[in-house]
Amino acid sequence: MIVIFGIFLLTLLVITAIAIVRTDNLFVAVMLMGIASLLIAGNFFLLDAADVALTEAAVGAGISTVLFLSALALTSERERSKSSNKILSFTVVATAALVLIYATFDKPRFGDPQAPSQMHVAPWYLEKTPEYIDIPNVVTAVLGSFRGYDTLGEVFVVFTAGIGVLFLLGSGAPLGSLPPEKINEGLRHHLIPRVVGRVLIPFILLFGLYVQFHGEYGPGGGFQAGAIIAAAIILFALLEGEQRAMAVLPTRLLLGLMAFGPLLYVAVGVAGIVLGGNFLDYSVLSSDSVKGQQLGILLIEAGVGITVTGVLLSIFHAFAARGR
Amino acid sequence: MTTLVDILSWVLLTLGGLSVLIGGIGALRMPDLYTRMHAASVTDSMGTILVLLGIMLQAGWSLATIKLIAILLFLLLTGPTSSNALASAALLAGTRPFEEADQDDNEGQE
Amino acid sequence: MNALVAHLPALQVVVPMIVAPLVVLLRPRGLAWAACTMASVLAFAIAIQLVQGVLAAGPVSYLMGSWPAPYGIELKVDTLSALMLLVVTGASVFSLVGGRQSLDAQIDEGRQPYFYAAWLLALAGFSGIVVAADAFNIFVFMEVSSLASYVLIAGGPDRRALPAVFKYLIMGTIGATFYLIGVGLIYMMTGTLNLADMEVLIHTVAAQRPILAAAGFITVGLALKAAIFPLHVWLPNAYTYAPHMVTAFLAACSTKVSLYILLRFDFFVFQGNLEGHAFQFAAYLMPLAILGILVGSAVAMFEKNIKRLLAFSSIAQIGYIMLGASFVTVAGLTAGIVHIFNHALAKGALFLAVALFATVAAGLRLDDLKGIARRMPWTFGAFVIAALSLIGIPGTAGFISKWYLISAAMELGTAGLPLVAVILVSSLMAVVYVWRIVEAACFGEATDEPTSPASAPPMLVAILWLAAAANIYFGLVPELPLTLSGDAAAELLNHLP
Amino acid sequence: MEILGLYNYWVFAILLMIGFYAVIAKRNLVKKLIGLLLFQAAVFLLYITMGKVDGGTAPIFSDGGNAIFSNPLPQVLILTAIVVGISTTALGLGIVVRLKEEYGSIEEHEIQEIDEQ
Amino acid sequence: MSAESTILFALILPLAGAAGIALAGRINANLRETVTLVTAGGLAMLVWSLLPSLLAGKRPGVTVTELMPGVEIAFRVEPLGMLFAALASGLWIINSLYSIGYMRGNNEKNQTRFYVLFAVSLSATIGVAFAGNLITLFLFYEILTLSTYPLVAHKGDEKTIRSARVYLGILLTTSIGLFLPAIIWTYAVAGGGDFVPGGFLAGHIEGPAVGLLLGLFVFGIGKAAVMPVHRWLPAAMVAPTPVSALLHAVAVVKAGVFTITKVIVYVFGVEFLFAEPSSGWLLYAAAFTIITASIVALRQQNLKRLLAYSTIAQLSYVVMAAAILKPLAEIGAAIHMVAHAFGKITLFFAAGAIYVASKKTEINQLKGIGRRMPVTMTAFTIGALSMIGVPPTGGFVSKWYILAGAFQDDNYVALATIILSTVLNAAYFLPIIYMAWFMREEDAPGNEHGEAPWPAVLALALTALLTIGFFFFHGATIELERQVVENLS
Repeated sequence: MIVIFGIFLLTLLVITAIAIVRTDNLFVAVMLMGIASLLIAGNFFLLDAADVALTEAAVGAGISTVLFLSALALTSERERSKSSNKILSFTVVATAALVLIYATFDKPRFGDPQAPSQMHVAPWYLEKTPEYIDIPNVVTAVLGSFRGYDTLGEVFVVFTAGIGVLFLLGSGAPLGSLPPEKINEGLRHHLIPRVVGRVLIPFILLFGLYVQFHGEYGPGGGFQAGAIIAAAIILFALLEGEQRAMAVLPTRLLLGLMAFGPLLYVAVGVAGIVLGGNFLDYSVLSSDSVKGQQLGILLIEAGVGITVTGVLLSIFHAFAARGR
Repeated sequence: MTTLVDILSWVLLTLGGLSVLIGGIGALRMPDLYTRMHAASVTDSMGTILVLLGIMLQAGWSLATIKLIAILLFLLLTGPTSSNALASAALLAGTRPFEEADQDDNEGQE
Repeated sequence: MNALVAHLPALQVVVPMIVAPLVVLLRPRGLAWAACTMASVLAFAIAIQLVQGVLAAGPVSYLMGSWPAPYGIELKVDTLSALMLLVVTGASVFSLVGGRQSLDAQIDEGRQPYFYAAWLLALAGFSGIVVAADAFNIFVFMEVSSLASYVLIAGGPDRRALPAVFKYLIMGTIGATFYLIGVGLIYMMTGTLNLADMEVLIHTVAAQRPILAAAGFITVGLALKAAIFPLHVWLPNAYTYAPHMVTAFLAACSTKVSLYILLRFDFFVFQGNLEGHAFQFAAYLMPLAILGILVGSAVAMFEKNIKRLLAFSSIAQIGYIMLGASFVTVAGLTAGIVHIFNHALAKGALFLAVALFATVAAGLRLDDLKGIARRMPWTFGAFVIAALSLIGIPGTAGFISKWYLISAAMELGTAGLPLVAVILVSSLMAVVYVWRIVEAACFGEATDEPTSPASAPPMLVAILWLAAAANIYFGLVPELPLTLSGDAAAELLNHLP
Repeated sequence: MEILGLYNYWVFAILLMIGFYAVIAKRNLVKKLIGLLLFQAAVFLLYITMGKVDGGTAPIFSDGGNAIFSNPLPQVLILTAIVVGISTTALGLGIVVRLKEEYGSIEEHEIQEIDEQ
Repeated sequence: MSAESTILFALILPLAGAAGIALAGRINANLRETVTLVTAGGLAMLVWSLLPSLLAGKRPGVTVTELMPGVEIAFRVEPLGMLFAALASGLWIINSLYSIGYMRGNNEKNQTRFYVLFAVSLSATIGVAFAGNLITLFLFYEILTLSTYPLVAHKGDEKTIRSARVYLGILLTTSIGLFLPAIIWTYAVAGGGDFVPGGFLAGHIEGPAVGLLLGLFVFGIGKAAVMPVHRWLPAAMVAPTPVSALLHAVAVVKAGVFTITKVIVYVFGVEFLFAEPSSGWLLYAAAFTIITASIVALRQQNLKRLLAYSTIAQLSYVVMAAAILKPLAEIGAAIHMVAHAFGKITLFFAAGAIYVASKKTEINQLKGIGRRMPVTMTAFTIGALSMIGVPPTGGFVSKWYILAGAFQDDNYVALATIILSTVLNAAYFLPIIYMAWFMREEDAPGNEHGEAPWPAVLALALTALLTIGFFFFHGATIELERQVVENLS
């Protein structure tokens, strides 16, 4: 049953991908890309990667689509030129693929519990997580603590992207500086979406917080939560007009969030040093090392969430401001 | 009892799947956007409701059911809203409803 | 203080990371610059500390979150990484301290906080790569540094910076993704991400195909990022249209960091594990290196724009480094690694000088530079010194690497003679392209009066002369880079049982 | 189950090729970025596939007491990789917007032509 | 002050002088030229003060720094280098004197740059002379090339720059392309490059390789202008006359032949080369250069070009003498450097003086010029005679020793070459002298001119006297140089 479902998803995925490359309408391509992300997410779910599936859905289908659309609104919807130097491209791509196929000859059997990748470090995580950190979600444990340094880097990648977009596009005109006719009304005159949106947005925010703080127990964590919360506020901006959204979260504040998240994360790491451990060593945060670990993970997840929310909203505003 | 529930749920699931299929076919076959949306709405109203009900019966009384109910509520809220937004957007964009007379130029309309 | 010494490897990365978000919030003019400079000076100090530590007590290892390797992430600083840290942080300090005015002129004030934050993130990224001992962690910091570099380059005043940086972004991401595929394949076969652990475990892997494929993907991906010859297309424009100080900074360290990863993987992970690795290394990389040297120099000989000219010469110099490595001998590796250091010195100084020219000259085409030597004799003097170092005239740092490269080639016996010829020919090409600049600057009559009355910032001149002096100093007293690179080369080759 | 595994690898290879092709061959910058996303998504698939264990479940301890878990590590890596990918895309889109403003085009060759004159 | 510190001071003084000149140039010309002369004098005193200890058989040396294991920057004074240094530093005084007259006479531009670089190139020359090993020598050899390039290109117009490019191109190409590999090869086989009396390559390398290595050296040292790497010398004729004097007499070409002699004596070792047949070609190459250059000189109309080709020929005298590989010949080589320096500098000063006074550059314009510029032409005559080798001039002494060396080895090729070239020299110098003195000046006396400015005249008179003087008082030089070869034969 699972097998059929998986094959079904994957086939759809390939078809979608081909369609994406073939269409010359970028709008359609972006939409299809969102669908492809959903399909991949579903596939990840089949492969027991709940967290990844959630993230892929939130990012691929949600955030990246929004970003692409707001970019397309500023550029153009049609792809004017056909692809160039096909032969060269094909040869390059084919070589890469051939190398991969060559590689797959010796690869271990799919799902083989004896495969080296399952034998070496992975069991250690599964075995030690209850002892050292004692939270159900091993992914969160590895992400937050065992490989917390990678996550720190990830946060800074997001941060870099944020300041990059702000550097390129500017952080948008501050509130009130615009003439009234420029004010973006959003869908304020369309009753139904507005009412429904008002009903929904609180729930979405709630769900975001749930994902944020439930990350230790189920799928989820700072990044997904940040994406969801940002999505809620973007929805608000679409419905009520950007200015109101900015009134709620002014750009300076967003900038503050953007900077505060990484700082919080690094601060937790430095606290480890100050309290006599290594960098990012949460055990020393509390007298009981397990409690310390949990506290640390909670804090850094908060840092991640704040960063992502701030960055995504700043990017959205930067794009939107460019449209005026 | 359980068999009864099973049968019932299977019936619901099948009906749901059927209406999803119909909705899909309609979305492909209908001549213009509005009619297509009309057909598609079968999917996200009828189809979803039936399927979710069917799954609920499978799940019995548990946390899953609560979640399913929540999902159902949200779908019932969002589905019509999005259709409405889409339709009004199309109207703003100047897409005219379909008439026999100008079938040809509306053929290719997506 | 002593308590902190143990944490230096982490602090090397963390210090710029802490300052970067703060910089974003700094509005008042110049404050961002000051904070950024302070941070990189601090990083430089840490790097020096680490170098001393490594020379005194051998490699330093650091366990992130005090989780044991390979389960947690390990940082390791050996002589090679110490040398790289010196180059990276040094380049940042030099370009920042000297570059204030030049950057003020090229980046408008409102955007400066973001710019300096990006600068610090690039610094953090490079340092992070250099100290990391974990394959995936290298990927993460590679992305931090890459994204930051894109931002920095996009800061260029000329709109042509944008297509250049977009190309860089595409190719850089492809490179990073290739690297990711390679790491994935290795992980599939070994189940670890820690480099040292990988090396041990790859021995035990019976099936070599995925490992070979991984080697291919990693090499190609990093070659893309390091602009090794056929994959260099992103580099010239990126360097040409970036802000001058960014060019100075990146030219000194960015591609070299990718080369550094390449060396690490090829010698620590693959070498001794793949059959005929040395042969493959020589067979595939040496021709590319030679082509890169010749083509890069040849194009540079005919370039009109001085920044492009120097960019192409960079491609040739990267070829030297690869050539040295592709000998797979201690002498060759020493030559390659010491050239990483020396070329950073020379190129950095050259681009600093270019920045100074830009403050006075109308443009950066050779015609715009006519008679610049009379207008700014001091800058020009330093420029010539650095250029001689680039050519490899004795008494300059460049000569040391050339000398080692040639004697390494001679070690190969008769097979080495063609290589010696290549090196000498390319040196002569370097003479040609350098001398085109010198002639234009010395004897060309200034076509137009200085369009910008702005005078050269004295601080930058001072820094430039410091760099030029370093070129001379390390040409006459090269113990430090030689010891470091010699040890590193020995370590790279002989660490296997 | 094995068939699904093989199929996963095939799809990984195919997706990789499609995305990579789009990146190289397409001259529309937005299309290039979309191709880049596909390209990376393929790699994600590779990682997640290698982490699957027969009869395993998501590595989350539950009262159910299922002893077999799939490998958490690749999932962690991919979580990070996804974030990195979206960040790169965001930056790329920012550059595209600026390009459109400066050159009035988002087609690679058109921009080149504008620069050449 | 100890000999070691003297060596270092001799290197630093010209540089300090250069800085001083640069500063003084901001103030005024007189001060600048005073500084120049003072520096030159000081340098000469420093260098000559080393002479006694050398004659006493000492070999003072100093190591500055170690570049790489076995590769040092080191200095060691020995008779050959001492001779060269003494010559260069001495002639610098006279040359500066002359420069002042010349540069003012044609009020050239960028005079400060000129004097600064002149000082720098002198420092480089001293470095070459006192170098204790191949790398040090190479280092200063390159500095000399680079610092003289702007001097050659002084005028700065298109044509000049093109010629200057030839100058730099050939010298750098040969040095980096051939000289450097030769050096690295030497270090590779012998594990070091310190100059040792009697050479150190014996036993490290044999067979045809010796000839090849020798070839790399000889043609790599482009400054010696052994054909076919002589093209830069005529090209450099575009330079102002004092620079030509510097190139031909004081520093550059002398550095070339000096280096070759030094390599033959202190790297290969005379006996080693003599025993090694594959090195014989050098003699023939030198002989060929002598004859060809002399024949080319015959057909020159421009005075300075003629002098240039004569220089090429005379340089190969030194190379050939060294290549005869006999003690007397080595001495001949050494003192021919001196003799030729005196003679050739006189000739160039004269040519320059003529140019300054009358703007004449072609030979056929010189008819009857002797009456207008008697002192200059007398000096010119003396220089020419020295080139030919007529007593009582320095040229005779050196030729005598070279011939003697050739007889030691019954080397008939060398003998024939010398005799033939002497005839040729006479054939292209005597007509000029004849024209100058005995023919009547034909062009209407449109430009009434007398002698050049007095410093120039004084300078060339001095060098002419030196040329004569060297004929009578060359004992000290012989004494010094005998030490070079006393350990052989």
